[in-house]
Amino acid sequence: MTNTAEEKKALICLIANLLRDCNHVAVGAASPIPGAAALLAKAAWGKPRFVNILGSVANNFFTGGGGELFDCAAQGRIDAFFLGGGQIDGQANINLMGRGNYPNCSPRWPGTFGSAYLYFLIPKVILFREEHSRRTLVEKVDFISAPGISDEKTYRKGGPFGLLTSKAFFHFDKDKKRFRLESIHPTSSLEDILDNTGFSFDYAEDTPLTSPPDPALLELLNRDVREKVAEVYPNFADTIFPVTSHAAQDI
Amino acid sequence: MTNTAEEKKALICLIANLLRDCNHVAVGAASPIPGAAALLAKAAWGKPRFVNILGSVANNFFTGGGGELFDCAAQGRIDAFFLGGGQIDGQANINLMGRGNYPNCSPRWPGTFGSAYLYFLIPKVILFREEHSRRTLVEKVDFISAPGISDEKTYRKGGPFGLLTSKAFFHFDKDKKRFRLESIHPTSSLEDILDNTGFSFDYAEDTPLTSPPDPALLELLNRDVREKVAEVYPNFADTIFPVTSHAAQDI
Amino acid sequence: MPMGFEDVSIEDFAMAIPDGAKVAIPADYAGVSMEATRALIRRRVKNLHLVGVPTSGLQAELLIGAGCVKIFESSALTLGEYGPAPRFTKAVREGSIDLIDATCPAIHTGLQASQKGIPFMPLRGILGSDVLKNHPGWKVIQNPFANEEDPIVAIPAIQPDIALFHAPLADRDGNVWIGRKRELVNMAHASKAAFVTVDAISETSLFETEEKAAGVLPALYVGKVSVAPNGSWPLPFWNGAEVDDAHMRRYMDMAKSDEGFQDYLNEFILQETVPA
Amino acid sequence: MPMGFEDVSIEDFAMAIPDGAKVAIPADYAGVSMEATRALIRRRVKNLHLVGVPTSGLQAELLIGAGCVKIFESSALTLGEYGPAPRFTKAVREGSIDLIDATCPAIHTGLQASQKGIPFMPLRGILGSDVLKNHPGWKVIQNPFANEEDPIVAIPAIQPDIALFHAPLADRDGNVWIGRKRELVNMAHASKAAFVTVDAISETSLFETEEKAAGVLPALYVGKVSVAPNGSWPLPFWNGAEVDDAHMRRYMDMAKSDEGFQDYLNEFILQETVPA
Repeated sequence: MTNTAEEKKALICLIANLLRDCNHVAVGAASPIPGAAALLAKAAWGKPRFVNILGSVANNFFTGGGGELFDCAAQGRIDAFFLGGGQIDGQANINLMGRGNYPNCSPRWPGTFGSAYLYFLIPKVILFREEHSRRTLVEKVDFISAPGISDEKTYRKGGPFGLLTSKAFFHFDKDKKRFRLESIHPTSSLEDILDNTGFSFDYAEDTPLTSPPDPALLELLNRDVREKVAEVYPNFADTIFPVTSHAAQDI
Repeated sequence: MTNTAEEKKALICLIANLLRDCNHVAVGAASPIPGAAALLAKAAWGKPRFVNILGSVANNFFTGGGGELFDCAAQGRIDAFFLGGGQIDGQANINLMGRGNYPNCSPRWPGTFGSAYLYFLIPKVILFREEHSRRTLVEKVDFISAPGISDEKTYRKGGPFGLLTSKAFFHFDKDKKRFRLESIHPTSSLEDILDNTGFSFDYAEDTPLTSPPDPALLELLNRDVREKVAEVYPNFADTIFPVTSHAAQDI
Repeated sequence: MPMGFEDVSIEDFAMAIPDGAKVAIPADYAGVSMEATRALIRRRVKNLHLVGVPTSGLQAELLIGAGCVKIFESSALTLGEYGPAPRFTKAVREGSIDLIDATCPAIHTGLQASQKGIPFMPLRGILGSDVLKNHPGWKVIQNPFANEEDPIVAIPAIQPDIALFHAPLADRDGNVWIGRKRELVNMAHASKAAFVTVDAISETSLFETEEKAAGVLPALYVGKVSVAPNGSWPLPFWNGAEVDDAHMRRYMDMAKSDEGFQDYLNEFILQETVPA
Repeated sequence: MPMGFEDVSIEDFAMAIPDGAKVAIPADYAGVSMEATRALIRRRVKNLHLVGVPTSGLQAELLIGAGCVKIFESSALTLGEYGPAPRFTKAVREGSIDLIDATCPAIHTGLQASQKGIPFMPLRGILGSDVLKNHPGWKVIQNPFANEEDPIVAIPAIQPDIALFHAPLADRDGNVWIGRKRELVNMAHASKAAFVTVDAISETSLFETEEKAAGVLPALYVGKVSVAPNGSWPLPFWNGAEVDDAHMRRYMDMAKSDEGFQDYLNEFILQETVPA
């Protein structure tokens, strides 16, 4: 469990680094790792300047109703967002609808949410799916909730930046329309990744390991950002921050 | 001046009667006679149930910004509205833009406001223009801010109900696409109206006089509604309600 | 009550929502009227066309499970961290409800088109999604202002009969305070009438201050109001309760089987059991 | 100032509005920044494209009179009961400004299209109006959802560079309170940035209560804030001052002639005379 907590913190630090060039990052209320990363980046570098936790009351600054997120994305005012998927394929298509033949999917997942739209309009969409298996990372999704790529004539300002899993980080190459393995997390290996990825992707034999989190950043997360994370994602905070006498004092 | 005040009150009572079948009437902040009429009708009959004075803070219940009036009209939620015009012609076209050749009108009037839209969507649009002359009531307007009639294929849920001036009330006959003289105010005559109207219209030689206001309604206006009118249209209220010791006591 | 606006019992409120009605319901974060949902199930409403704005959760799950729904139109049905919605999952697998699967902004856009009284509104994105391929209403048109090929999706207006939600307050004129949950305003404007359960009645006008007025849905749009304190239970409410976690877990456990779901209905809805 | 948001002087504020900018300005009832208007005239801004949302009044009149405006796009320019706007009337007669005459809902709609990031939005009405005949941007299209002939006007998006207005409050994070003047929110969302003069700075966050939050324009949309107490003078303000009737009458009197208008500029604007 401690190990898992450390892994999650490493993911948070990795994502935080991806958000340094952003002004405004929106994250879902059910996305604690990206949310914690955005809060950490803001605390570390003042960038992103705006972090909006959707579905939250206290940490959501939208005042225009549920549609404001989508308008805001279309205005070019959201720089990064996170999408997941029950299935993700090698062309970065994502499926949030379900397995099997639509409409009688089995299992049926919740549905497409805003993905069919946001994927087109937010420049840096980070696909995030902890489970890295041939079940989730497939050759071709059963249902395209949102396509990873579009033809020339399609108005598209955004799209997939990369794919982060519990095993690795892939960069999406928009020209080649393929993922390229960027780095391998210390708990995994190239062989493990090849075994557990259902789509083909580019890689170098000497793909580097994912850099361990910068100690200063980790310290900032553990010290200053933990409370903010706990405010937004209390259950998640319990799992990654062991309760110490120091923390108890804070409460 | 007293006479004019009585005439204005008669117009208010006449309009109030036209609004009895309405649920929601919107009026401009600069339209005191229609506004007073709507307030009077609401006080007398509880209909219209909703009176919205645009541009006012205290007497405007819209909370969706300046666009709500137009959305509300398109939803079919506004039953009556008032439009004026620097020129009005026999097909109920109205001109709020200016005389002469657009764009270099001389004089230029303020502009079309929402007329080009509301005239199509509000069932009972009452044209109200106190000045009854060949200058204002013309054969053909120089500029059609909003057309009185439309062809079959045009989506149109509303349009002109009638035209009220300081001399008469005309009903607009949508089938004949012409005005018909409905009643003549006591201060005018058929000859006066024919002399001062620039467009041709249908009329009977024995067109009745406009009924004098119902004494009870007038009493209600003078007694109960005067304060409401004064709240919304203070300057106007001063001109039609002479300051009496009774009124002074109220203040 | 200057306008003669009276709040009604929850049973009368539910009776006024006819079988076959097209009912817009908000996402869990915006204030779900679970009290009205239970009353609808008790009155055995049939053939509802639910529009989840832009998603739904336990409300649609219960109505679907209880056989009240013919069409479910939304971008998702999610119970969040509690996992897959068992009755919805079963209904989809068996094809016992008609699905109109959309994407969140298209639901908002369809309602906005209705709100503006226009037949459709264009929307970016969506092209190449299987949601577009399967949607019965959307069309791809050419952007009339582009010189080059520029396909764009046209979303037809969605006009619900009723916008149904829970809010903190109504006043005696029938005005409702919705704070900054402006999707409720859009829903109400787009619908023929808003049906609102409220935690409480304000004896003073909600227009008394401009601060309060900024978050008001005017009475003009409001059809019925029923007082239902904590009416979003067991769901959370943005201006009040937390989610009833124990109850949600109990639901997930009971709703695994048809019998268990029937027991849930009997125990918590048909018996009119009220929250502790 | 947790976000490092600083209010600026009115002169710096005006300097940040470049020549040729497309500037959205509200109608008199929604909060006009007359203080910024005077600063713009002092800095001798040129070639503005004003968008009156949906109309304008003294603000456009002064800017037009002072030679700051190339294009005036709106549904009306009105000084209300004070009568015809003298400088506007003259400019129209002489053809010294370009007019884009619209109708109120079309201005709102064009801004909403920009707000939604779509190229256009359809709108009912307008067909047969000479406004349509003369508008350079609007097109009539066939409603793609109708089987019969159903022409409808397509209004292209209006994207201003700047939304300029006056509001009661900003906080230290750069959030602005606009109450229920939601056209200001639409203007700001539709524009690249909102430039706002405020009566005062709130030392507490405007998000502190949900009541206040309901009327907030978030800092994300706000470019610059300048503190200008009573900044709508001599116009009225929905959250404060009445119109300065004597001053308006004086303006009408002075602006009858070119010389009188120049005197007005000298006395009340170029000399930086402040309201009493």
